[in-house]
Amino acid sequence: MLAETTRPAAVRDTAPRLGFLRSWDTAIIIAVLLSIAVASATVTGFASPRNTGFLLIDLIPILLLALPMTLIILTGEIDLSVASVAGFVSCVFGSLWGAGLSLELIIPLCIVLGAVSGAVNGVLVSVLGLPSLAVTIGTLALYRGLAFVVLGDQAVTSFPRAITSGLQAKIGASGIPVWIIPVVILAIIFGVVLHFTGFGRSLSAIGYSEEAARFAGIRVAQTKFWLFIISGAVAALVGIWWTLRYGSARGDNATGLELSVIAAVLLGGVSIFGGKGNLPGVIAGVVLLGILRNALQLARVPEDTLSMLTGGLLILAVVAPNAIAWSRTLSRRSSTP
Amino acid sequence: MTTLALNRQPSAAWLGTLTRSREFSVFLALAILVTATVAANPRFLSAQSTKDLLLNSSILVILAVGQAIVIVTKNVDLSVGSVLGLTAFATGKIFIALPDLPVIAMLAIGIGLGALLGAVNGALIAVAKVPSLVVTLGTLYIFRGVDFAWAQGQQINPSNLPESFLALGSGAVLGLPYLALIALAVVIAFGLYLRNYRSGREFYAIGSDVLAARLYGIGVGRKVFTAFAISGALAGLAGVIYAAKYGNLDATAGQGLELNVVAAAVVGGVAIAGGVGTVYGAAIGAVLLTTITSALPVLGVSPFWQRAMIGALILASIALDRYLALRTERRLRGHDKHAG
Amino acid sequence: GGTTVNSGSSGGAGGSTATASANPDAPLKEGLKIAFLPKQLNNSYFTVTDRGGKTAVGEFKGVFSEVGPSEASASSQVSYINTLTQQGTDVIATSANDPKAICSALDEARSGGAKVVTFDSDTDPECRDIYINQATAEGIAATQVKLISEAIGADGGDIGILSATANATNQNAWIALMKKELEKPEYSKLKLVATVYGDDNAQKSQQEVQALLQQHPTLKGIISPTTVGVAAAAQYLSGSEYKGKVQLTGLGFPSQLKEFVKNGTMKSFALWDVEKLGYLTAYAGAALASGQITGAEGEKFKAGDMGEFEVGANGVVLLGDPTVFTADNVDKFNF
Amino acid sequence: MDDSYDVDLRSSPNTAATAAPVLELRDIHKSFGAVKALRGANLSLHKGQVTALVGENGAGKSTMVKTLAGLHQQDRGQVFLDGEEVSFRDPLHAREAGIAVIYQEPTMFPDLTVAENIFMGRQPVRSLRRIDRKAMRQQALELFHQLGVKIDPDRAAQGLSIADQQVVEIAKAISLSARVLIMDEPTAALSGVEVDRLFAVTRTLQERGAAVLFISHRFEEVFALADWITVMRDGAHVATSPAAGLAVDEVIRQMVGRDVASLFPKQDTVIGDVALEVRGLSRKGVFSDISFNVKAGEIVGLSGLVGAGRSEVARAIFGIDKYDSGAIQVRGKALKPLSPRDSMAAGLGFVPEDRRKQGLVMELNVSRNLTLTLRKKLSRFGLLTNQAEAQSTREWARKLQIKAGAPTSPISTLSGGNQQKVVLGKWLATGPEVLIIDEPTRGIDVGTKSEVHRLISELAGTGLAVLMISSELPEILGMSDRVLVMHEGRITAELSRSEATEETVMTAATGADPSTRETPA
Ligand SMILES: Nc1ncnc2c1ncn2[C@@H]1O[C@H](COP(=O)(O)OP(=O)(O)OP(=O)(O)O)[C@@H](O)[C@H]1O
Ligand SMILES: Nc1ncnc2c1ncn2[C@@H]1O[C@H](COP(=O)(O)OP(=O)(O)OP(=O)(O)O)[C@@H](O)[C@H]1O
Ligand SMILES: [Mg+2]
Ligand SMILES: [Mg+2]
Repeated sequence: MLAETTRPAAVRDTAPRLGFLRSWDTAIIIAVLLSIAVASATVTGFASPRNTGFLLIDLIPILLLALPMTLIILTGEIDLSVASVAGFVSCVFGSLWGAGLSLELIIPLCIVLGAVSGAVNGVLVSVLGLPSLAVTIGTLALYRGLAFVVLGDQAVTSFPRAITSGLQAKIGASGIPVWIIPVVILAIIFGVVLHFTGFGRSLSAIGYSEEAARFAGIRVAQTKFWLFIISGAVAALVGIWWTLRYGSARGDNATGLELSVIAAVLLGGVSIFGGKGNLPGVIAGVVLLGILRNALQLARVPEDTLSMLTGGLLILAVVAPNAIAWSRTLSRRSSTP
Repeated sequence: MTTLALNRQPSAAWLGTLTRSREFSVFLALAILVTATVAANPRFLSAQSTKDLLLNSSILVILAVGQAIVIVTKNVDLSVGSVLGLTAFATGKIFIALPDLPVIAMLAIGIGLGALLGAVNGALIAVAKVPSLVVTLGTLYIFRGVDFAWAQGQQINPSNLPESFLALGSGAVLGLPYLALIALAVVIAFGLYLRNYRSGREFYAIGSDVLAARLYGIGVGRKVFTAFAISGALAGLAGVIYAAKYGNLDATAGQGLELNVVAAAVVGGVAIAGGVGTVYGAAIGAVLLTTITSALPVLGVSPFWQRAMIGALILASIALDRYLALRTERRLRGHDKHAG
Repeated sequence: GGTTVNSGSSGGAGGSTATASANPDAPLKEGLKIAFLPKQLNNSYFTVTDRGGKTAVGEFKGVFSEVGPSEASASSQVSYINTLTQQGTDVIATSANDPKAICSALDEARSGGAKVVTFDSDTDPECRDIYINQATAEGIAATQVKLISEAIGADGGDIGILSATANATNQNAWIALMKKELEKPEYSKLKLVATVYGDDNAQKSQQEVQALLQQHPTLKGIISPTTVGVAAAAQYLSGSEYKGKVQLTGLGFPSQLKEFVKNGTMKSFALWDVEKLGYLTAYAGAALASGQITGAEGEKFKAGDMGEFEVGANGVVLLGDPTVFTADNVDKFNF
Repeated sequence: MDDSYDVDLRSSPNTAATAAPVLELRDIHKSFGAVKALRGANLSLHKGQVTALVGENGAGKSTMVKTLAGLHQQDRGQVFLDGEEVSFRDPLHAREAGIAVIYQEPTMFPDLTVAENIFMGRQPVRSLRRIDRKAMRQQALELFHQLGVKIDPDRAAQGLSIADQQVVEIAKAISLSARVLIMDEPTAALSGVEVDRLFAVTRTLQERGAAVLFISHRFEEVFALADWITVMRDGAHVATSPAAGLAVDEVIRQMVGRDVASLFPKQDTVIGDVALEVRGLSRKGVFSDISFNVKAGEIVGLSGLVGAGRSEVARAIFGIDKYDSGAIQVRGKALKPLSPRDSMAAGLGFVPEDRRKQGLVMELNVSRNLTLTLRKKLSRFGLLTNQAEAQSTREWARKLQIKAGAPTSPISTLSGGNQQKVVLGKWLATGPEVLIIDEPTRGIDVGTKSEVHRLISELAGTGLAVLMISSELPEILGMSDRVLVMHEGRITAELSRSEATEETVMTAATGADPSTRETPA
């Protein structure tokens, strides 16, 4: 509908393929491969099917929670309440089970409960426009409190051994837990949605500039609202998983998990300010933390060192990209006359 | 339009500003809570209980002041719990090594150590230009790890600490506990500084719009560094006080405290988005949170409900903030129409 | 706090899988890999138990290690149990953060050949070989009530209990037994008016004590059967107007409380020999791993210089009675 | 420097110019990565004189300003202050040297009061170096008085309209009583009355001996104010000549390096059915009873003073803001309130006034920005690929002649005018039936401006209905088939192309009853 102009196009085509992979994510993925290689060679007992099983099964809750957390942080928000939602759901799960309901009924109910808990965050953040950091610090306390209200000083542990050990089933002799498969499928779905759909595109735009996103017709409030609901529902899955895997529903289940999840997401190269980040990087971040922890525990590195290492990596994750960019400009400056 | 004096009565305006202020609404909540609790049990305001309330809140108040300064610059310091733990443990170790060290020197050492740890945060954030949430989440782990590695399960007992030092934790002048006086001095000093001094206002400028602050020639990096050093120093002070108050110390002191501190500041009207809030508000927020923990058992609320109620309170207070902000915005709009 | 979680549910058929037969005369093997996995590292209670364990392991020339999480949670214990399994540890000595949650990990460890001894806090009996019980719940309850009654004197009065977390099973078991004990005629003048929970957090414990005192102005005494709680309560009382007027007793470390029995805040308190608890645990593990015992009732083993112990019902071994500490004897203990 | 002109000092309008310049930049070079923003730029400012700096978008004007302000350090070249070479480390350093700057984009502390925004870092103090709030407020009031505006110094800067923000910026710069005053497009957001006041103040400062640098794309302003005109092209100095006796055409020729034809090539179009219909739209305190329509192929200009509420009406129509009552239809289909997506689906496009905050996501690249409105359109089976985005970007970059490195270049590296073209492109690509354009050429140079106008005109020719909000009267008069004028939230006039003149529009814009709007003392 526009008249073609005579001037030549000024825009060159240099769009790289796989443009969503940037340097830090590549670095993290290489770090994962390196740490697997080094640990296999130097840590006895690391490279074995049984250890693979231990390692992967411990990754499941963090990996699950990291998926919606990535999307939420990309939009510039944060959800600190996920572990409390998981704990709350775990207690409700336990009390419903104690009341004699069947799993077929309890599980959907619990997922709905998680979604509703997430929706409360969603309403406060997207409808009332409150800052999510403050809101979810509040709901972190609220849902953990409700978990204790539900079960009080009780712990429900009457889950049949068949279920609890069934969750640990492995694929043949590979040591890979069966239940990692649905988690991987879910991760792929999240990845495709984030990187190859308009919805996913809009998340970064929201994270960088909410106002501009709104002016481009993106439904900012609805998008955030749904992300919090998804986050709540996934947290409910983690609550259910936690209860059945450990065979114990109690108020303090999954306490403190939110910080591990956020640490992994940030290590994966997601900017806490929103906008920047991708899912392959995040998954690499989750796996890297898991491998390091496992390998170093096997190598009898004490807990305090592990804790310092986690902190150090986290800082490195944000400092390194800046340092690289800085050194690049330095070298460029010195190379130009 | 030739004379631009806007019609406002100074005295009424003063009162209006006060009652509209965010600090006032937190204070009101505190007053209601205390009144309700006293109605249920008059002993809640007995001399001893008042002293207890003041003592209990002093550590959180000091931490909240530091946190408020950091949040005003649009940052956050999650490492305060770990800094407190590390300095508290260091206090014990130093007293074991130097039993005759004067208390005042110990306070200075604690502040210095805390400032050093805060400076580590500040340097990383200001020099490497990385987000404070991530850096302080990292140093939360690192400082605690150092604490654990140093302590190796060791415990400091009151018998390791000098009498005069323990007296600091429970003593009082004229019914006012020393700790409350220290906390009050901290609040007033930083309150005056942030409100009435050019360099204090610069913290707000940075939090309000960091780009604009750069254009104004404000040394943003140095200022952010200072904020973290202050927060660290106050956490160090709180660590020494913690040691004096509880006497029994291990490496876990202050674990998980960071969220309470952030919550106190937020409840006190310090906006997480930066640029808004006062240390007075943060301090009242801290007192409010502590008072709730003290009042709920007195009111006979089941212990299981306590945490849930604190969560609900945080939500209520940020919702209130939002409501007040919207009201102000509407007022400004209306005002503009008159002026335009 | 080290005395909080449960002391084992009473159900279950017995501690041992009991298929292997015991050889009481088998010598203790050398070079046994024995790992202590407490509820939480850097907790002074477990620092002392593990110290006892280390002494014992040194005596029978085993390899001692101590691993554990920095925060008391069952899930991180599970990951440590997995690591220990993978390392081929012979004996896992653990204090459980959850009686059930670490069970399947322990199962896997046992099927890999490890022996499991629990101490301080038990798991379900079928998940371990032996549980070293620090003291009988009845003994603890009786001592606590007796100490507070002596401290308050003949006139009696209202008392309260400051517990740890509300879902600490062994605390709740002791509290239930204390209530029973109080029904005895000699305690007819003592009246339990409230139980509060300080969550094993110093500040919360102090605030709960304050609330307790405000609500019950006539309160004469407090029992706090948890180390963190009793230390925090003593610290508060010693600096308040209640010092000497409200009596305090509980389960606490001599090192933490000697200040307070000397300055008159409290008259006496109790605790078992924590170091010996670890010592006995290590020997029990070694006896299991060497085939001396299987964990069946009636089996006997020798625990170094502590002498001989017998396995009771459900695979429980009893350490002995708690020690009572007063201003006179408190300096003799180094934990 | 192909067509440089020798500076003829003798023909200077003011004898003071023969004196050495207060501030002089010589042969400045500055690159941002691969972009050479400045390559041999010169500039000199003289005591008591106004120098205007003109040039196309991206010529490097703002970069010069930022170098002067100490915000950028030049790669090569020298800066002289009173004949001595200096190098400004940071903005504070430059300010201490007596240089006050009004940046192109207002820089505010939204949470602080207006007074504090003006005096940050220089607040008046009393005993113990405490801030004297009363004095600060008083001084702010005096500044506003000087500028003839009414802004409460104690209100938060948050929520100030762009125009008011610009006024605060000006007050701030004046308050420095600097020797050198630099204004980077201070008038872009201002309308006639405010511009006049700004000029009055500038002349006062000039009389007091300040050297002034004035940047604007509006030639009538440049010629009204400047003693000297410096032209830049592609980062280099082209010419410096006395304003007196210089012809506009000559300046334009120097700027673009060729002759530019008609500025407003409005084409005649066939006007069709009503495309956008607004009925009784009201929002308390902002606008009331707004009714009008725009027909296919028609350009309706919406004029008025800054703050009249034009942008608010546009935002309400598109669904960004709420409204209390009224109805909006696009091609007979009612729009859901508060739903930009619904408006888009109905065929409405909206180019907002604040390019950097509303029009673009500054951190994303050109391609992502251009295709942000096309997420649905470019998807195949719900999936979106970089290839599809890049292709669409190249197509629109060609159509609009966007000068950018690559589709993946960050949008922030484009000059203002090219950024504006991206915003236009992102909406044109949705194939709208009605396009609302708020300040289409704000901060855009003549060359680009006439291109944008030609574009809009052509679009109308294809049957697009255009509602164009503009504070520039020539733009309104030149482009519109019909002109609506707003005053204080109401439409006060509807004028046909032939009725619309500077006079009729301004009368309506200042209100039917002149007594409602007071004039400054
Ligand atoms: N920070 C930066 N990084 C990269 N490129 C930049 C940066 N700032 C400016 N540029 C580039 O330098 C050139 C000059 O920009 P500048 O803003 O000085 O132009 P201008 O003359 O002020 O244009 P306008 O009239 O649109 O404001 C442009 O090509 C611009 O894209
Ligand atoms: N965020 C806000 N808070 C308070 N008042 C506002 C806000 N935005 C706009 N206003 C007021 O609404 C009215 C109209 O706004 P605005 O200045 O955007 O109108 P306009 O005619 O579009 O002007 P222009 O587009 O030229 O800047 C003004 O009185 C303005 O002060
Ligand atoms: Mg410019
Ligand atoms: Mg406008």
